[in-house]
Amino acid sequence: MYNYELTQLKSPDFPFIIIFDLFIGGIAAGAFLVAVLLLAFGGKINKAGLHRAYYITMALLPVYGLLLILKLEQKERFVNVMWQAREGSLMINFQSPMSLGAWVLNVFIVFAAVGFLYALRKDGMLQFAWAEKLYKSAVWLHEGPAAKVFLSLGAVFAGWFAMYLGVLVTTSHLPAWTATPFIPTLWAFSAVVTGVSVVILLLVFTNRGSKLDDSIHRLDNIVKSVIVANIAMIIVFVLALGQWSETVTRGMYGALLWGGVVGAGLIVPLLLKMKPKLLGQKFTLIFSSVLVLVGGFILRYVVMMGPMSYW
Amino acid sequence: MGSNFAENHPVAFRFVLRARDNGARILHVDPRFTRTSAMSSDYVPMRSGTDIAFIGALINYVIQNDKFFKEYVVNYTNAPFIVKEEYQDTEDLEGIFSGFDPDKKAYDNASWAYEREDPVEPEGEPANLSERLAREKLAGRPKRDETLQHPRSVFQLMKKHYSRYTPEMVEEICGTSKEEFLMVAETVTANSNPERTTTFCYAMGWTQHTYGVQTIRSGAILQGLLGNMGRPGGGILALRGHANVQGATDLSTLWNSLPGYLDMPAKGAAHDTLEDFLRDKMRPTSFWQNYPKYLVSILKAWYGDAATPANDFAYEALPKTLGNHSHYKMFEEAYNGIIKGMMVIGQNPAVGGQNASFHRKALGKLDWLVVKDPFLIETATFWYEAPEVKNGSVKAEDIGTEVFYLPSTVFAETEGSFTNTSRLLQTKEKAADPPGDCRSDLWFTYELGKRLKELYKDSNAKRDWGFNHLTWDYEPDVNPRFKIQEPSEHKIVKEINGYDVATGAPVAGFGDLQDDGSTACGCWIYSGVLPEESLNRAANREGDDYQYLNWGFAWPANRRNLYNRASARPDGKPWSERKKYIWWDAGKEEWTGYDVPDFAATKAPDTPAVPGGVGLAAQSGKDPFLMNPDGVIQLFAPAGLADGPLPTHYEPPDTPVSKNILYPEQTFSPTAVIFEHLPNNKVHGANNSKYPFVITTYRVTEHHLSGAMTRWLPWLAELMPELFLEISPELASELGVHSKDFVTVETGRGKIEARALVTKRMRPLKVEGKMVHTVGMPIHWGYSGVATGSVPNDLSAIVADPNVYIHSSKAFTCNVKKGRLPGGVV
Amino acid sequence: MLTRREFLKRAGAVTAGATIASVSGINIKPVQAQVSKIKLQVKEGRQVPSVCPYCSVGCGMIITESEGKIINIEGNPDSPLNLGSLCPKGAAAFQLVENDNRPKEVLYRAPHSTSWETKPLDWAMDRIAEKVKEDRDNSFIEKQDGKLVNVNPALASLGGSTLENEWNYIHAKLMRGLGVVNVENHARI
Amino acid sequence: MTQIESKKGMFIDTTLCHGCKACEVACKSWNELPANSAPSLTGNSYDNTGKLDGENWRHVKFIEDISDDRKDSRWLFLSDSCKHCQLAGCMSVCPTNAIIRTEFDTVYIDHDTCIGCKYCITGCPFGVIEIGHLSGTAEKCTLCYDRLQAGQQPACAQACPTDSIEFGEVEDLVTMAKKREQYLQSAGYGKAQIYGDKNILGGLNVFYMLEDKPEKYGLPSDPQMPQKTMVGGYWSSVFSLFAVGLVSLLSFRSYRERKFKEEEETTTGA
Repeated sequence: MYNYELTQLKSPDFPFIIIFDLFIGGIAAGAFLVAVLLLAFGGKINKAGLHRAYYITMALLPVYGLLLILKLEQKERFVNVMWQAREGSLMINFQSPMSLGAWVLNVFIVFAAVGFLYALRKDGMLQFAWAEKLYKSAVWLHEGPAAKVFLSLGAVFAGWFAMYLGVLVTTSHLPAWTATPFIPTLWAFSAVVTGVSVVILLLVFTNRGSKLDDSIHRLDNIVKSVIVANIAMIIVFVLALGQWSETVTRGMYGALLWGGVVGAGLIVPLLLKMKPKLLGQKFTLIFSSVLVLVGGFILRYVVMMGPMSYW
Repeated sequence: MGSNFAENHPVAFRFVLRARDNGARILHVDPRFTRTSAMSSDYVPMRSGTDIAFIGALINYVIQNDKFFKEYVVNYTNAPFIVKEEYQDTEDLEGIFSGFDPDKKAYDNASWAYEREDPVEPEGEPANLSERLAREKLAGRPKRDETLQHPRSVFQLMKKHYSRYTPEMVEEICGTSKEEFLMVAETVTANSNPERTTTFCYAMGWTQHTYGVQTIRSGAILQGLLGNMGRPGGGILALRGHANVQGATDLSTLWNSLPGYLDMPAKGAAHDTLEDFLRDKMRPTSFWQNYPKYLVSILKAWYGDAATPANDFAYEALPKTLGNHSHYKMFEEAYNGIIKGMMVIGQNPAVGGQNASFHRKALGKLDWLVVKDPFLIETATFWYEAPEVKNGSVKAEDIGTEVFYLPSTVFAETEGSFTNTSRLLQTKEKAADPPGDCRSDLWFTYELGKRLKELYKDSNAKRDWGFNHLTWDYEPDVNPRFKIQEPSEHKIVKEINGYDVATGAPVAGFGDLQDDGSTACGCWIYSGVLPEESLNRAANREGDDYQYLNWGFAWPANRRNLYNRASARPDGKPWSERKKYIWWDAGKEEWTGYDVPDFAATKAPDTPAVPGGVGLAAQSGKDPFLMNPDGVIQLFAPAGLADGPLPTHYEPPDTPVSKNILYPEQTFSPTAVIFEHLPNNKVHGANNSKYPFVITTYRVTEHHLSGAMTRWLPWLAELMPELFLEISPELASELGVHSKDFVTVETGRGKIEARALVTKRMRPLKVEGKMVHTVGMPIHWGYSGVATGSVPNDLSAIVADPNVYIHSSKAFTCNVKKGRLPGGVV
Repeated sequence: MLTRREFLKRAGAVTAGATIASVSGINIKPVQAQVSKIKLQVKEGRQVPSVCPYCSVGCGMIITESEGKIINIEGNPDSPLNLGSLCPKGAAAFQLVENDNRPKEVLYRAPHSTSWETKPLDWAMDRIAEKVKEDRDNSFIEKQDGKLVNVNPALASLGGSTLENEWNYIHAKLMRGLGVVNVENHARI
Repeated sequence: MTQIESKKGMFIDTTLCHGCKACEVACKSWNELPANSAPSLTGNSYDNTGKLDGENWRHVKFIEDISDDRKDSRWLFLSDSCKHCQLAGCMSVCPTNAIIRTEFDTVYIDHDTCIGCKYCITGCPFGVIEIGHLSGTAEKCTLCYDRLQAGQQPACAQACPTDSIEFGEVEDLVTMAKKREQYLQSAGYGKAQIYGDKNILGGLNVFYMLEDKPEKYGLPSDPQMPQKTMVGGYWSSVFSLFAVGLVSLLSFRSYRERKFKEEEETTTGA
């Protein structure tokens, strides 16, 4: 006989856009985070081309913002997240990850802009006269005495931004999301992997005269190690779910998770990267990075849509 | 018992719950576990249609274990009366009473009369017509044996009649276990004494059988024996279904009665002249002795000055009934083409009537049909939306009825008054004008009357004399607030209340009505609602805590609890301090209490009955039941009933058992009216293997009867969107059916589909050694409106009770199969 | 007894709340502790006492009317029968009044036709009156089996339990006046 | 600063509720909520509403608790709606502060501020909120905020025929409920219990008298705030980011050592 669910929990039915939202946000954060860390603590290595990561972040952030607005029911009111018309005051609610996340996003955009200016100056593009002072300060921030402080701050906010998207989902009552604290970690690892893969792709395509081979190989190395972490994290996540693991491992979602994400999205690129000779250096890089991106997208899909459609 | 209080009268159920929380025991005896059972202290299952067996066993239990209220029974009931020798009980004649005429299938009740002393000659001249007629019909006082030992006393006859209604018999017939029955018996008897009272709430569960009236009488007899009648928290509460079914019965849009429960003159009886009619209807030893006053007053109200003593107050203008014109006879005559035109106002017979498909055939045979309702109900759309038209077996072109659909107002757009189930008149005011061409039904009838007056105005044929002299002036008192004016409610209420012909002033109550034509009164029981020109007591709105006497007006004379004289001992003192209600105030020499005394205000309890007296004089100070002859409860009814003086258990026309265990020869009620000659109206008889399951039809809170006022409202349609059949899991597994699957339900009369609702609230009962499944289906659905579905009333047969022709839809049999109707109900 | 909002409160909300913390630009108090106030519009109208049209308990109702339109129907707290409460049917009575399923014109179906036509009200009333007279004149029975009966068997009237006392009285009077014996209502089905 | 003027709430006594759904209809009638355009039977006893959502702010649950031999048969009813919790999960996760605490201590969604992010839907432990099709913003029972301002009681409390829904000051209701609980336990309702006193989310302003344990009615016996795993989420992700940073740097550095070695070998080897 049909009877009422234990807690009549509601799936929020977030629109499908949220998957793209999380994916693009992850890439922007991941690329920026790794680039900034390497610039700050990379030591004497050849940092050629790393600044190009800023282009990715600067390109993707506006898309992320747009998607964020599109997934609202009342799209024209998105400004309410920052400004409270009723109370006539700035809106900050520490208990709400989304409210906090909005401010983190704003700060992160500032860092991204500075990074972007620095990258333009390094590549000598779009040198407007009137913005000369801005470029100088961007360079000073990146290479001056406070560089380490500025860059590490950038890393913190980039990391927080990548993570807030996960905490947002954890602070809910949908059993699968709230049963474990690991979704933010999943998003962070996936952000780094996908972010760095995009940077690799950018550098590969703009690598004239193999000046950037060195940076590419170093980034490729990072991807390899973080892929291992990613696989471990997914396994831990599914085990930690316990009785709710069914929400992400049943039927299609199970196939997508194990086959798509772990298999094609992580293990295959890892193996390819181990044996670059197999398909040729350049092609391996491109192909494995694309696979990683696809894996990252499917991961978001499974972890979001699985639990929501369970009820 | 026989009702579903919580679901069909949810707001009144608040007081039942309040009683429960003050320690009262609520017992719900019903074939189904309903929301009422959920809230009751105990639920007792029984097979549908076996109420008389159950209550008969309670009566037997009360008598055998000497638990009746002795002082009450000896003084206030006709238990001590002695019945004539010729009377023979069902026990002697194997299931029928004496005086049964097999081919006419009716009783002659001569043999049921009392043995009477010889009559005493009253002195003096009769003061008026009523007294003269009463004296002619005066018979001696019935003989009594206060010790209740006399073998032919009513008490002993009842003892013999119910002797075989034992708890074991209940288990056999009703399927209720012995323990459950004994629990009910002990609870009821324990709570019926001077200190405590028990009440029975009944509705269609008791009435809708071929022995409906007798079921109610069995409740009355039990309550009489237990001394609960006329006492606070006692009596029998009829949970009537419609907002104004009580008012419609009182003011009588019923075939056999004039307003105030006076009878229509009948061709078959000796009713040629007014005096013949009054002599036939005269009850010398009861309040009905005033019958002539009330009839003459009606004729004066209807025919005004044209009604004079010379022309018998225009008595001959009244039509005489040619036979039985109840609902089913009416549709039979429509089907046979006798009735040419029909006006259906605020009713929905196309799905509400039993064997509804026959009703639709009858509607199709009419020349013209007027349907007046706020919505386009099934009765108006039968010619193009009925299932038989949709599946092609009937073509719209073949239906020749000219149909007028007139949209009507809803309750908020008209003024007027309703009478609720406890006889309380309450007025309502008009809030706003109706939209478009919607007009009130009052407007329709008044305008139709005016137009007909216009058409007949220059005819002086004898047949039109009556109509031409009908008083018909209810011109609206214009209310500037509204654009659409209604006929004047005040003029109508004044005519109903009655007025002195000479002065035109309203009478204070029915006590002032005369039979010499000096007063006019439309309905004597309502008299007193307009004591002065400007005081409409039905509009009173001051509530107080206990009996709220000045909220609305309860007929008769604002008495809230009828026969409340019985709430006091014969000597006038209350039975107990706790159940004090009405008592004799020796100081002021009058009856007082919490309610308007239902007794002559200054008649002391010890006044003896005047020998040879008429009307109330023939009743002593300790006879509370004024309307009954001799002022006592009629445990044994010598007259007035067509199917026997004492309720007897018979099986419903469709029954799963093979025979009536109590009276094998008389399995069915011998006087039940079976309409065999109507098209596909066959009954299934006993133990018909084609139709093994018992089915009962009922209502749910969210809808109202045929759904005409609820299925068009989206808020209610979504609460109960589709027709469902409640099935026990045991039956569901037998049929391989799950909840929400479609099932078809079939009887000899029709086949419909519904969705299964598998629930453990339905339970198979062990009857006659085999498990009998019961299924249940609400009746609200039809083929028009927001929520549509099959018409449940297509399943039941038109079989009726001989007294009031109410049908039997609470217990019949059917067959249930998985799957949809071939065409499906579109 | 107040009633229906004039317009959905979404449009009508007039923001009047102000918290001190907000003046300093950022309202840092935890959300749980903040209290705000939003003034909502509630429409008032003439209150008309009425009685519920559904079952026979006779619950008291208050209908609120404003500018000729009924805007809300609730239980009447003064009525001792229901003390302001209602059952689901009574509570939905507003939709009995405001309901676009309610036809607004007279519909007429000619014999054997397959569709409705709309007709003016007066035309329908006149035609019904003529049909009543025509049938009555054709089949009136003055005497039967030698007895004076004055019966018009051709007309039948059904209905009454859902309608007011005043209608029941004058309708029974009109029917008896025309000699109609086929008069019934829900009481017995 | 607006203060809480009075703590209004409702005490819903399920032992008096007989499942008539007057509250559902009265709520729809007052708030002009549209009906389900294509309703169908849910097959769960007489409950055809199914759940609370944007258009159904009140939903009567029907629980048939009947043994196979029908010896003990019970039919429980519960009129479910927003509980107006002291610690409101929805209010805590709302990014725009659209869900406010009113001067009557009730939880109210300000429809002019709500951006429809649907985040409060999963924030509520009882699943009470959903997006209204008409307004496009989050919708739930408002405890008839407009009627309270006009000094009236909520439409459902007024319509309830058996006074199962009792409206009033929360303290008075709690004392009344305690008295009622003692009476019920002595009158044979052994498992009668109050649901929603202080230990559940700081006390529910709309609390219940149940005839059995909360699970029987589909109510969580120990509902939590949604933030219960938020802190864990932050910590686990901070740890993971630190690990990622370390891993990437290590792998970055190890690449460099190997590179230097190769250069030395080539220079020395050549």
